[in-house]
Amino acid sequence: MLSLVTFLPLIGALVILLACRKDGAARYTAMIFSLLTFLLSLRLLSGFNNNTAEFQFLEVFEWLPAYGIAYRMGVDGISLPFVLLTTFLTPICLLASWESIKTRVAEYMMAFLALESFVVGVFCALDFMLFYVLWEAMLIPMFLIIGVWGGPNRVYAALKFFLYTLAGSVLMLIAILALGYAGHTFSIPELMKLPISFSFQVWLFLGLFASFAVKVPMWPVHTWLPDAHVEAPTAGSVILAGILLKMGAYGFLRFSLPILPDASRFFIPLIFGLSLVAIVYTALVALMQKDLKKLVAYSSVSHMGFVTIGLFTFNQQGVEGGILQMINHGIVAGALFLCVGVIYDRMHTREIARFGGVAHTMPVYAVIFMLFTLASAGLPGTNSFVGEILILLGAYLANKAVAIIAATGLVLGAAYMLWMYKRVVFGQVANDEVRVLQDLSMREVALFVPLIVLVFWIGFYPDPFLSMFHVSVKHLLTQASAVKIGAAVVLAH
Amino acid sequence: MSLNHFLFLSAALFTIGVFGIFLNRRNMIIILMSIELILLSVNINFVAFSHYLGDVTGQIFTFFVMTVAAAEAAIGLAILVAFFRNRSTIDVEEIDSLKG
Amino acid sequence: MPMSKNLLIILLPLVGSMIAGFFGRRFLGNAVSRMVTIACMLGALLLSIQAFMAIAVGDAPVVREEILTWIVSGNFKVSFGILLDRLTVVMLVVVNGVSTLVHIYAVGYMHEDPDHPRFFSYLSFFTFAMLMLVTGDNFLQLFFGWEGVGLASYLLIGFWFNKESACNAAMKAFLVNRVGDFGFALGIFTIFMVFGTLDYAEVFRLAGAGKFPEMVSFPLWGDVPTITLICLLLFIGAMGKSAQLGLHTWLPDAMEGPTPVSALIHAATMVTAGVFMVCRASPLFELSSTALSVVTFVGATTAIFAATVGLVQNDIKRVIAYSTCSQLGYMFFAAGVSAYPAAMFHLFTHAFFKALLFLGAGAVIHAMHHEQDMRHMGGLIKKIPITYAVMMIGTLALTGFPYLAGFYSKDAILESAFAAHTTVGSYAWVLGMVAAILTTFYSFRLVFMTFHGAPPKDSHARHAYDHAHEAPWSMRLPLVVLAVGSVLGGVMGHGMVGDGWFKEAIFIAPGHDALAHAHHVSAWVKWSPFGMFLIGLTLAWVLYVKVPTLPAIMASHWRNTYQFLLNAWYFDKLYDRLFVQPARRIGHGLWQTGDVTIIDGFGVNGVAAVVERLSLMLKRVQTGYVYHYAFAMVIGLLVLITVYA
Amino acid sequence: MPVQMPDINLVTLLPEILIALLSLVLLLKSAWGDENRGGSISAMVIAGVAIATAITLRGGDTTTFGGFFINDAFARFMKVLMFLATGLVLFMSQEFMRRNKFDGGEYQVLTLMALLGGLIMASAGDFIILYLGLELMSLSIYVLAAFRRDDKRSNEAGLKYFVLGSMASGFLLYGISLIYGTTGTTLFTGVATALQAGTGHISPATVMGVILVLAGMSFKVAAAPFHMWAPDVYEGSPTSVTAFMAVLPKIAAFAAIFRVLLVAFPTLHVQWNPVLQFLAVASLAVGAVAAIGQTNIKRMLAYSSIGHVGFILLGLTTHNALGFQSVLVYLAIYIFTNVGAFAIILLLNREGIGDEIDDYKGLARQRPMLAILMAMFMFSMAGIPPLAGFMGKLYVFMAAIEAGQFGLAITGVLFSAVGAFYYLRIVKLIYFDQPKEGAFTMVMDLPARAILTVAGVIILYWGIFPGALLAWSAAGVKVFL
Amino acid sequence: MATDIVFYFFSLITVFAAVGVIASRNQVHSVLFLVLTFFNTAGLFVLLEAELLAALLVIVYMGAVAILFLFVVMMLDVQFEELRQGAIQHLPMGIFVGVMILAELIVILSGVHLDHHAVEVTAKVSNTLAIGQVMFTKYLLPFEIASLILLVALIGAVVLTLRKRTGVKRQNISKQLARTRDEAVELVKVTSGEGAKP
Repeated sequence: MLSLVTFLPLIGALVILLACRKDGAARYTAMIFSLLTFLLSLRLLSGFNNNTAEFQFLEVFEWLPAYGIAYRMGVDGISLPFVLLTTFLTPICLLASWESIKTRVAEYMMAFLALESFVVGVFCALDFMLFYVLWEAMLIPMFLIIGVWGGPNRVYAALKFFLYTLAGSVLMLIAILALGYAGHTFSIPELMKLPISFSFQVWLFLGLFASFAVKVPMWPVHTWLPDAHVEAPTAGSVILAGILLKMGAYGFLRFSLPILPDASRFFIPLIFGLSLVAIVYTALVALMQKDLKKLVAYSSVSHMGFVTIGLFTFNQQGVEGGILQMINHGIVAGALFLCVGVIYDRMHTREIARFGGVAHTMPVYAVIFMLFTLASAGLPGTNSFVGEILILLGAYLANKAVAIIAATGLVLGAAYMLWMYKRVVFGQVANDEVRVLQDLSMREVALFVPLIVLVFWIGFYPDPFLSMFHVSVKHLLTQASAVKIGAAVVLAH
Repeated sequence: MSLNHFLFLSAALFTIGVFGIFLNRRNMIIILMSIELILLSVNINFVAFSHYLGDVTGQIFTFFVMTVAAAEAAIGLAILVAFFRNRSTIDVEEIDSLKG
Repeated sequence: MPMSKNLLIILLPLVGSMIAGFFGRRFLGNAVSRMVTIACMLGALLLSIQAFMAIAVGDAPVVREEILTWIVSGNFKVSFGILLDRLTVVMLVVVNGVSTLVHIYAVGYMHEDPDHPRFFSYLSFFTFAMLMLVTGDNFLQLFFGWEGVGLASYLLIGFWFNKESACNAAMKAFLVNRVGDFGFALGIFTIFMVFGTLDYAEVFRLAGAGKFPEMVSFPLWGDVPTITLICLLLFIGAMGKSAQLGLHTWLPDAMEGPTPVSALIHAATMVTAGVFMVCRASPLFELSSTALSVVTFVGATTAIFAATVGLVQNDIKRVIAYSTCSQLGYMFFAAGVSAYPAAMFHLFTHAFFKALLFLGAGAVIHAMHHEQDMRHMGGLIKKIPITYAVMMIGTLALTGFPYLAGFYSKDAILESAFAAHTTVGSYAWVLGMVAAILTTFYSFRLVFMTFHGAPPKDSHARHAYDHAHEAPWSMRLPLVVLAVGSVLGGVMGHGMVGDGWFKEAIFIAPGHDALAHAHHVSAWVKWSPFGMFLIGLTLAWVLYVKVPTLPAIMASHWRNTYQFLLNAWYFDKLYDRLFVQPARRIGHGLWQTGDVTIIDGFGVNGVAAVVERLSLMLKRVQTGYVYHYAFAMVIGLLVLITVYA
Repeated sequence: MPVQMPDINLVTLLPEILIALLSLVLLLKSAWGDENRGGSISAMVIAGVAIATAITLRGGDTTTFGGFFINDAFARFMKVLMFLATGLVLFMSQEFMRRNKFDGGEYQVLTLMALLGGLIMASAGDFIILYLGLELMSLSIYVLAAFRRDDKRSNEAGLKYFVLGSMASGFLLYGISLIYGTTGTTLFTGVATALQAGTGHISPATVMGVILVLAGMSFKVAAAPFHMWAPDVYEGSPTSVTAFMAVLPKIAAFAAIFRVLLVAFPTLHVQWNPVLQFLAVASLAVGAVAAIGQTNIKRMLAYSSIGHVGFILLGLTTHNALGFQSVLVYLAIYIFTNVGAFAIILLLNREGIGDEIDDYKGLARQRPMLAILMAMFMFSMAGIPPLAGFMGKLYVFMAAIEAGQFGLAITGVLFSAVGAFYYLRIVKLIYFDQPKEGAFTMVMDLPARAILTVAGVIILYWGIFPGALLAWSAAGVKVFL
Repeated sequence: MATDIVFYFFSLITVFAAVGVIASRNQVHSVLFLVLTFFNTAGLFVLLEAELLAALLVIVYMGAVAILFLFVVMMLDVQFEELRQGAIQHLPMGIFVGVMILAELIVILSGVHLDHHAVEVTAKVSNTLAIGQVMFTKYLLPFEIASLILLVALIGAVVLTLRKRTGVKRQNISKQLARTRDEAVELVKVTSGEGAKP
């Protein structure tokens, strides 16, 4: 079942490669496969048992038995939401690229489907090596998506994205290998039980941190993100902000906290410090951006700062808030990039100064954009509010000063979002280009409707989402607060 | 006259051979000859060791080295001749179209 | 999810808002959109009056309903709920009443604006958020409504998004409120941390039982008394929402919005949310004298500050806005001396006369073709007498003319402050007295400048004057209703300040009996506000009717003072210098220096450049000369032998 | 003194004999045959190599000539790799050879001779055999490099390769002479016995001998700092030869390094391991950094191969089973990625597209499948999963971790990240840039299709299911444990 | 003692001649110095009782290799006067490295003592016999490989240097031998008085 969800998109990509290279056919094939994947993932949801922290839908096959590497798949309450988010966002992304991608459509669709496969795989993998393989594999389609269908400076952005992430990942590889060697297995559930000496934990943590921090991205290794976002095509930005960034934070949840609890606790100040810097620093930077996408990109960094704080609060509220906020950010930032894409498709510019008075010509768009702007600012009733309030509450319980500084991000976040919105949407009609803008087409509205529904659903009734991971988070917290140093494993040599 | 004397002699020849390769700035043929010198120094080594070990292997080895040296000289000179036909020079400093 | 009548009170405005918002523009059209929202509002109003009758008049028990589980995480459990006690029902009536009237009023006022569905949708949405705020049974729902009304306020202030100034004002309102909400949120967190719940009843029970740690640590302060910390943090939120000194700067700017909005949000309802919250949290505030003192001090200072600024403003709405600010100060210092009922009472009466004043001002503006500068008005009494009449009633009610609404409530406040017999109480009383003079002065200044004197001179204004006419019935009706309320509100609501009228909704600690004592203060204290009224009236009359040239002379004579007041004590400039500019500069600096130069320049691209340079170096080493290669090999060999053999 | 015949078991030598006979037959055929005989010669060569491969695969562990010649699992592994490399390269360069008039037969003979030399090196149990095998291989390749005798660059490549190669042979020989002198024998096992007997004191001359031998071998695999010939020679040689010399000598030399170090000098592990580490790190650095500035794709691949050699050496330095295995795995994968990449270079060469990297601009627009394959080879070389190149690197790193060499492992991964840049640059050119008018219209013939398909499938298959390869390589290194 | 003198004699000349090879201004002199080096080395080999190798050195090396060099030097028409320029500026570095190599070699080689292998002279057989006994038995395999190497050298030399020049008359023996009467002889009917027409 899990394998099917994971590899169905890849099969779709193969089908396109072999059978449907025509633009239209490729579009529809990709769409059908992504929707099928989404439906399958919903089946996953319906079969999921909320009341246990065990991994479910387990699949284990031999892979490289000599080294304890196997094809292990499974989800728990922490990974399932991300799987769903991915399968949910991909059709939307494909729909968003329906008209804006005109060249090499088949390849684009293939890249996207492959990306979906790898990302879903990352979230389902229960073997550290499998995880790493998929984690790295995902770089390839994303590299191509940015580089082939991106903006004018796409080459720089694509290379920066690839090398930045790769540099982080290879250090993680060393940590993974060391861990696997120490535990004689790469099975994640097994490694969670592995006692590890403190100093070894610290080194492993740093190795993993190198990769996750780049991916999240945490300050100061965030600078690939604005470039990548600005240059990527709209759907690329959506998937980048919506899902890829979550992989880093997911890594912290899945590996750092349960496998290296002592080191995780030891590094709380580091994470908090960097996250706080990220929140405030990038919020201020976002304030001054002249490019719409860059602004949203920087806002992503700031928001992900909240997430990392939440994850390292080591209490139920913070961690659950962190997870929920990742989903929220996936929805909201994705939607914001779609919003930017909508007017970019029409005016081929993202420079804020070129807009103004869009509300006059695109009222429906203005409303939708407003909605996501406010959701991004964390207004109650929207999903982000629930996430942020839980994170901040968790942080407050863990460390008041952190919560206080982080909360300033709420003010700054509202400031840059509203200012941006004002400059783009409000005011007099800025120029003739704005004057002739067409409001959203039905296709574009259809893009946003599911996102809007989720924004309010989670905003008002987040219980179905939260209860998906209550038990898993509780289990995670017991793991994370355990002291593993006791029976230490010392590396050979 | 001990083993070490021969070894020192061979070392000197080896050094001169190496020296001839990297110090020669003009003539390719000299470089080929330097290679012969290096092989000669090796031969001296083998024969000397063979003598002082009372073991014939060293001499056999020398025999093969000589064979190979002859083959090497032939091929080296052949390449050189081919090169000369194209470039009309065997100046070492002009063999630099491939670099960077 | 039980669908009770009470739930309907909250949902009806939302339904109206959504219908108008989603379908108004495309399908329903202006008229139907208006009708729908107004009908919903009327329904909500009737239901809330029914609830008021049942609970406040009929002595029915407090209603508590849980609607929907909201957020559950670990031991953190919050639901949407409805709590109807006397405090709430008073607010319900005020909110729904004023809102309904404003809806009706807006039909006429917004006549020329094509965008009715949106406007009415916003108005109804605001009402919904406000109702969420007042009916909530826990702090987080309060916060929900709190931010919701902020949003509505943002939307409504920026309704005319064509105007740059309106957009800026909207943004400012939202952001300044966010600053307040920042504190408020921290307060909520502290409550949860201390009590483990956000439910009012539970929190107040535990607080009353003293089941909480005496002190909690707080960054930079060290150990702080728990309740004081909570109350102060909550109060920061109240300061933002209720435009108290320091966080008041958004309110005057908010006048950029349509006038009905000002009446509804920035006079009668939203801005009073802070007062409501303090009253609601009285069981906590009562436990911290420090917090109460701060509330008193801030309230009193705001009262006098806003009044002084109001003296010199020329924009008709700004005058009323500063007046609102000042009156809110009154309410706060009432609450600060534990006279919560008095604060609520003033809130109640203030809703009538301030809404009246705003709507009246709206009628004036409407008559003058959207002219708001009082210097371009005058002599309107002849053109719009009815408006003049209701404005006069409102002014008198505000200034505390005997037996009108404001007289009762303001007196109750000032007497409570006097009777508190504390230092801050006295401070508040003195400032309140002075502010009363100023209030009367600027209120009548407004009336005199607008309605009395000679018609405006300059041609544009003259033209407007010539065509001035009374407002349509849809605008007049609410004015009249509010005027009646302004006259009778005091008498009707006087019971509120009676002993324990609010029952368990408001808790007053033993010993904090300022209000009880207020009934027994000596006569001079009771009547001195009226004296203040007379002083103020006289001054206004002298300056603006008798010798109209005098203000200009005074303004040029005390130039600095005048400018200081005109610029509202330079708060905006200060904030601009202190926060806005630095934030932008720092932001730019971090971006260009931090990200571009340091991280990317030295870090990422720096590494890349170094590698590239190395690569070029290796390229240069690769000369193509055989002897160089041989030399490299020999050197390599030499190194290996030297090091390893 | 009676004449003693050594044990001679020609079955052990069967593949080598076959190749030698084949080359002699070809030589005669080319001398007397008619002008147009390219097709039949190629067919014969490929058939012969196939048969030799089959024989090799079925061989058992035997030695002959008194331990001079060893046929064990390791030798068979290496030999199969060499057969594969030679066969694939010859198969794919048929068109190139036709075009350049290489199909007279001498070219194939020399290729087979080089292969034979490599085979002998892999089986050598004695320094004399090793040296002769090495020279047989090297001399053949010197000639091949200069084979386009009317091309100045080809001549120059041959000359440089020859001069420096001979000097390296000199180093090697000098080293062997010292080893012989201090141990009294040239047999690997004999050397090991002698060194074991004289425990305690290790003569510096022996160590120097080992280092000199290593230096000579390093030249053959192009490990820094003995690498400088590689870029020039790769660039100048005919592309088919470049493809050949990028794979065959490396396999043979690594086979020899394995035998020498692990059979003859296991006791000197402490002495030679740092040398290997030095070579490994230097190669990694040079390979990763220097490739960045290149504009010629053959040159770039030369630097890339230097980097790969660094990884392979890294696997060797770990000195554990996993590490040895990783060397074999890496080599196997290296062959297929390299063959694939060169196949594409040769293919594009048909329509006169030069060797400049910029010539690959926009390949994806005209030839999407070709572009996907090229990108796969590049990503594989960069070590991005799920391609085989990743598995190779993974095993190297796993071995390094197992050996506790975190420093080396981290150095390795960092250089692999740096190195990824220039592979990405090619992908970038292929995918992101616009093609020139009318570019990439060349004809794909069957060999090109076949080779590319095989390489692509193998790269992908080994990236996902490396199990068989691993088992095979594990059997291969069992000899040394 | 006498052998010592002989040793020093040969070795000094060897070193001198080797230096001459690389330092000589004239290429022909270089080759001749090379011959001298070989010759003296042959003498040293005799001293080491390797008579066969000494003979081979003289016959093969001097007779074939050195002459090959000489032949090529003569064939390639290189101006002598422009050689040997510009090497001087790199000389110090070169000399330094050379000295370093030599020093290290000497330091390490001086530690070589063969005390564990006693020099035993068993049943004194001639050097040639000893080599002959193993060359085609024990060392059969290397011998065969060496033959292949020579074959490669042969092929290589031919491939690289043999040119079929067009426009040059050359003898083709097989063609000559395969000539038939029909193609060689043309019968022409000659009418008297007119002569044979071309």
